[in-house]
Amino acid sequence: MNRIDKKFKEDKKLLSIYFSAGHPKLEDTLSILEKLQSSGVDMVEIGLPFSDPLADGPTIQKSSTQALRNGMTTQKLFSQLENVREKIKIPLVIMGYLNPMMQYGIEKFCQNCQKIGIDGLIIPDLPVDVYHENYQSLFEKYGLYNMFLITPQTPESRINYIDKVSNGFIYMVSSASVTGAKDKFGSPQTDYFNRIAKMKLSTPTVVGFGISNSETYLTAIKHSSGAIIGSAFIKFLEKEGVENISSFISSIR
Amino acid sequence: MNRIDKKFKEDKKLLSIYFSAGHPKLEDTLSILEKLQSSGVDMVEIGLPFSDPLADGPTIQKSSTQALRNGMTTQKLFSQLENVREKIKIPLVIMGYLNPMMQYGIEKFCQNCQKIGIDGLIIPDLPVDVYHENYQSLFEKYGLYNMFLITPQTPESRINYIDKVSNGFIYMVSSASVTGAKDKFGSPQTDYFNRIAKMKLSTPTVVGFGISNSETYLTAIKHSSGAIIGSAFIKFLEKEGVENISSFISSIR
Amino acid sequence: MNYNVNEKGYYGDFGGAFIPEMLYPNVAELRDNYLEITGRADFKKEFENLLKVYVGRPTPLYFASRLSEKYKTKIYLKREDLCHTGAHKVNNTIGQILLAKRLGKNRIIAETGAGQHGVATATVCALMGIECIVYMGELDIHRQAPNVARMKMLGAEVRSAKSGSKTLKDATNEAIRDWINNPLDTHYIIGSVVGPHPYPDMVARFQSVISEETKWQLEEQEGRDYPNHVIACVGGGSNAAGLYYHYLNDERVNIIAIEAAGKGIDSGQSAATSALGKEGIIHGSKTLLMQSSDGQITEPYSISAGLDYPGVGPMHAHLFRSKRAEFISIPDQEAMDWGLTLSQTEGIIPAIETAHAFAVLDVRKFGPEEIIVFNCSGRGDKDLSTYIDYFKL
Amino acid sequence: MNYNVNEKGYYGDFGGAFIPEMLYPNVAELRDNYLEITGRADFKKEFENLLKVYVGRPTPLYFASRLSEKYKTKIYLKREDLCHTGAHKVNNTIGQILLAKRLGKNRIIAETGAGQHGVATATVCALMGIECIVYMGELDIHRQAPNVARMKMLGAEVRSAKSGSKTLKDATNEAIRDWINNPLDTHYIIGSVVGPHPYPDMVARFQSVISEETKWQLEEQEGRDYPNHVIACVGGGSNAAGLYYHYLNDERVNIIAIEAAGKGIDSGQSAATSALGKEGIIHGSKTLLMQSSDGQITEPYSISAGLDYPGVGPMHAHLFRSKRAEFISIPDQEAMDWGLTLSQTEGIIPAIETAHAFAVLDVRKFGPEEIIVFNCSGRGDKDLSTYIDYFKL
Ligand SMILES: Cc1ncc(COP(=O)(O)O)c(C=O)c1O
Ligand SMILES: Cc1ncc(COP(=O)(O)O)c(C=O)c1O
Repeated sequence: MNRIDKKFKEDKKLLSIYFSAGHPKLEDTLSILEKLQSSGVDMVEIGLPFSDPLADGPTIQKSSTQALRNGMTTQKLFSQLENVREKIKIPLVIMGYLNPMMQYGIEKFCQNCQKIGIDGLIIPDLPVDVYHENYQSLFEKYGLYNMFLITPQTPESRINYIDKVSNGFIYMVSSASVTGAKDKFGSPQTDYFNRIAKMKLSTPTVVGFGISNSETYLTAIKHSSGAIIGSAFIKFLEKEGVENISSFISSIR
Repeated sequence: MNRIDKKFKEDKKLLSIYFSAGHPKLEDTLSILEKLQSSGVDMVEIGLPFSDPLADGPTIQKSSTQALRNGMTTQKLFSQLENVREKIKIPLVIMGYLNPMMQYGIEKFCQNCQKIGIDGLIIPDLPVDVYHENYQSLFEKYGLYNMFLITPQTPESRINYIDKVSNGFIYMVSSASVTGAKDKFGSPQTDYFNRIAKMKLSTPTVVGFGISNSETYLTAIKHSSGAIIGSAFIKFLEKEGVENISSFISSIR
Repeated sequence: MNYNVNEKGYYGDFGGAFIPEMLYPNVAELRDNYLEITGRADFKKEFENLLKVYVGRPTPLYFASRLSEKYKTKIYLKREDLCHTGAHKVNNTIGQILLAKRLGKNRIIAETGAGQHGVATATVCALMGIECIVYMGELDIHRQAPNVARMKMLGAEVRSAKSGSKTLKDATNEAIRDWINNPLDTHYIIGSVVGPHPYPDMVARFQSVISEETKWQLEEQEGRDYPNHVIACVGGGSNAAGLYYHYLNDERVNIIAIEAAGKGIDSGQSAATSALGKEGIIHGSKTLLMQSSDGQITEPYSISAGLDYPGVGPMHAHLFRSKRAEFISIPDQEAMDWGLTLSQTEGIIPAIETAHAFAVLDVRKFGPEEIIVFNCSGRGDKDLSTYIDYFKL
Repeated sequence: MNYNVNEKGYYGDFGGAFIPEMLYPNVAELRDNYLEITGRADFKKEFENLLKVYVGRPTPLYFASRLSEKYKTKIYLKREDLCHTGAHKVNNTIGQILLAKRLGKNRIIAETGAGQHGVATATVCALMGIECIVYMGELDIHRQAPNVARMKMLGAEVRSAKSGSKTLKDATNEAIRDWINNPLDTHYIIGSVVGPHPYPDMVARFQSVISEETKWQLEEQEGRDYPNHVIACVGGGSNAAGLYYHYLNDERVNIIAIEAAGKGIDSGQSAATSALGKEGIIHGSKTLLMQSSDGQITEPYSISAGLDYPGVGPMHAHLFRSKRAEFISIPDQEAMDWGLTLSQTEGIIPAIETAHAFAVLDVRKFGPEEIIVFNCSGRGDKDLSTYIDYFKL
């Protein structure tokens, strides 16, 4: 059973963390993963940096640019992760844009993910329809889950379609926006979380985008299976460093 | 008999000098006239300065502008010349553009000229046809001659027409150009002087534009009744001052 | 009354050819040939074809709906700003270059204020492979830098006129001096309906394509070929002459001419010739001009380089004197504001010259059923830095 | 082979809509409605009328006689430089603003490189009274200052994109982010045949008026409605798409696309996508793009702000891959020289983008009986300071 599914079987709300691989320092990837696991984080999205991350806000853009400057590449990330499963047991997801994966070769990319022990991918610019038609069988061949996003504007019919194609979880974007930390969720967000909860999808939902603190985390998990923190974590990393990660996690829950 | 006609009756070639009234100093007009007369100059063109002297080269433009800055006006010039005939016996011609005369009132202008003892006018932007039709009788009423220009491009028929309308003299522009001093005349000029001489016009011709020294003066008068010096004289005045005028005149002839 | 030129080159009391004898052969050559040459079939064909395929004529007659709504009247814009090079000026330079070629000239001179006429002249010279020298006042060279750059790109030589106010009047003096010095091979392309006869009539005829098109375009859009008002800014008056031309003797059409008041008519810094001018001679033409009591020509002022000319063409002097046209003068500030208003209401950035015309909408009332045609004489690209500085955008 | 888009939004292997889910509703709304809306009679009428009375269409098809003589072939220029705002870009913005209005949008965003698309967007927004925000690379804001000034005059807000190469690619990223953040009220007017389906097809259709006119204009002038070659510069590829459109499936017509080689294809400073690009995803479209072996998008370089885009539209990728079109790349220097040559031979100062296309005349031979149509995509006013500095005029 895929580690992601196993995780959702546990009777608790998930806390997942996103960071850009290669940032702040090129070789931070493994130590960040270790700190996250030891702080009790349930899942990690490892960002494969891209030159033109058009779904991301300024914080993730900046960390991606820095990672590329530090020398991060697809091959480099795979080498860093080669033996990751010796120590890291929580589900690992690679989140990245389609183009670097295409250049690497989608099949070779999937193959490597499987070898390393990656559980799934999030590719913001790979629409569900294209995935469904062209890539699903390939992903499945290598035991990789592919997770899709939904937003407050996603029509119900499409949510149902995504629910059908999805495995792992559905990434519920908190509001129509690029990534970036928010202080609070208002009623439009909670209404939306509620609405989706009432749809009783077969795939668990995890809220992402705009989660920055314990308040937004708690609102998010009230109506979903978990939450993903990205920009707020990256900002913390830049300021407080890898060694203090556990204090960030404990501030959330 | 008009002083101009009388002058041409004398058996000698004419030397005529142009200067801008009010330049170098506002009150120089009379002393310049006296110096010119005492140096043996035969006739003087007194320039009535104009803001936009479009037939004039840089030297006369500059002297006009300076004269206007010094405060020269039509009325001022008439006051300066009020008693000019007490001392000055040589022919005096006022040379100016039409617009200031129009503003003064053409008839009043002619009247004043007569009173003072001005012998004629040269108005570069009053074409012979317009003069003939609209102004000739007025000028004649006040005993004023009006002199016209011809150039190397003036057609023979038009030269004959000008000859008919003219009195005093015909102002033979040395080459197609605005005013300004030249060092030498080439064969185009001498051919042209010759051509006009052969036409045996009833009005005497005087060469102007580009006469600057004894050489150009001598070439000019070989085929005409005289010559007018403007820019070269003004340049001299600016450099050497009113008191030395006689040395300029003696350098010419 | 007839408002066209008469056979002697006069519009009523105004016009004629008050030129130094040195220019006589050149001007006479033009006067004796312009009607014959421009009447030839081959000339007409080449002229009309270039206007079409090169200049981009017909220019649209555009119904400005947002502006019309705002001012509760029917406003059309004759889009001369869409002409190649960006203003009406090129209609005239195309005509004159074809004429110059037929007169065997191989050197062209021009004066320019806003630079539009200089660019239009440099353009047709490049098109024909003819040498081109443009005189431009030193001040204008600075305030219309983009047009100076364009002339240079087009291979023209730009000569700075440093006398007087260092603007259009002085550039014109310099061009005339050049012509005097080069009487045989050179044609002087004057850029407006000014100068000695036959220039005012010749330029007006070349620009008359504006009202010629307006007539059939109005017919198409309004079912009648004349408006209630034709409105244009007047520097020398060529864009205005072009728009008025076919309506001059049509009394159903009211003619409105807009002059530049600069810092105000009584400020001593203005170019409102009809308000301040008296009869006189400028650049070879008897007309109205701003001058001192002593007959010295005033150095005019306007924020717009194409309007700060101390005279107007003799046709306009006559339209003013005979009361055929209403003359209104608009200060810098209102003109500038209208540059912004037209940009933001209709998406058209006008030349500052052109912007003056539109300001009439705040000054004079028009009825809801009245049809107004504005001459949108040029685009504002040349004026961007003036606008930006003025509005601190 | 058919070179038009297929029903799935692909040109051969290229195209599609590789967009974040956040954009799905917006893009789907467009995709599901653009053909229906643009097919409505009222849309067509308004579109065609604005192209005529506001943009100034048809633009002339000008036979360049001096150039033709020099190169011993028959050269026509499709004069998109005469369009209102000075380039072909406005054909598309007129179309999209009418579409946006019918979709009930009240806020417009756009990206711009040379600023021409930004100006064209700001213009139609002013015309319709709709809020407008234009994203522009910080570098381009400096090198195309006149167009920044125009956008401000037109009331648009210009936002500086400071990431990456600070040029068109980055401005596009910013615009996409804005759209993600404002999915309901905002329409994104993309300025070229790039981006997710239906943009490439939609923009190509709006620009297809160029070849539609070329057909009847050639028929009028040459007695046949197709040339031997159609030639255009390719940034994203919209002016090229417009010129090729009605000839895509006409094998008698050879298609030539000109890209910017910058400082040379092998210099590392270039924008020659077909020569250097590989298949990939940029701005929501599968196409050819310049990228590192790791799939990071290259920061492109060209002296011309409108050509330094690291991709091309999917139609062009397909034309290249299928060998339907010849692709040629022209370095900065040749393009600049041609800016001057066209100015001084035909009196037309082209945009630097446009100048690239003409340089093909020095690179490839054409027969004396061959008819070539160049897309004269824009005028050079925006580039004057680059020209002046480059040539030290
Ligand atoms: C756009 C524009 N409009 C008007 C004028 C004024 O000239 P005219 O009165 O001859 O039309 C100019 C002069 O340069 C101009 O460039
Ligand atoms: C004049 C001109 N031509 C060409 C282009 C390139 O764009 P496209 O390839 O979409 O026509 C631009 C872009 O700004 C432009 O301004």
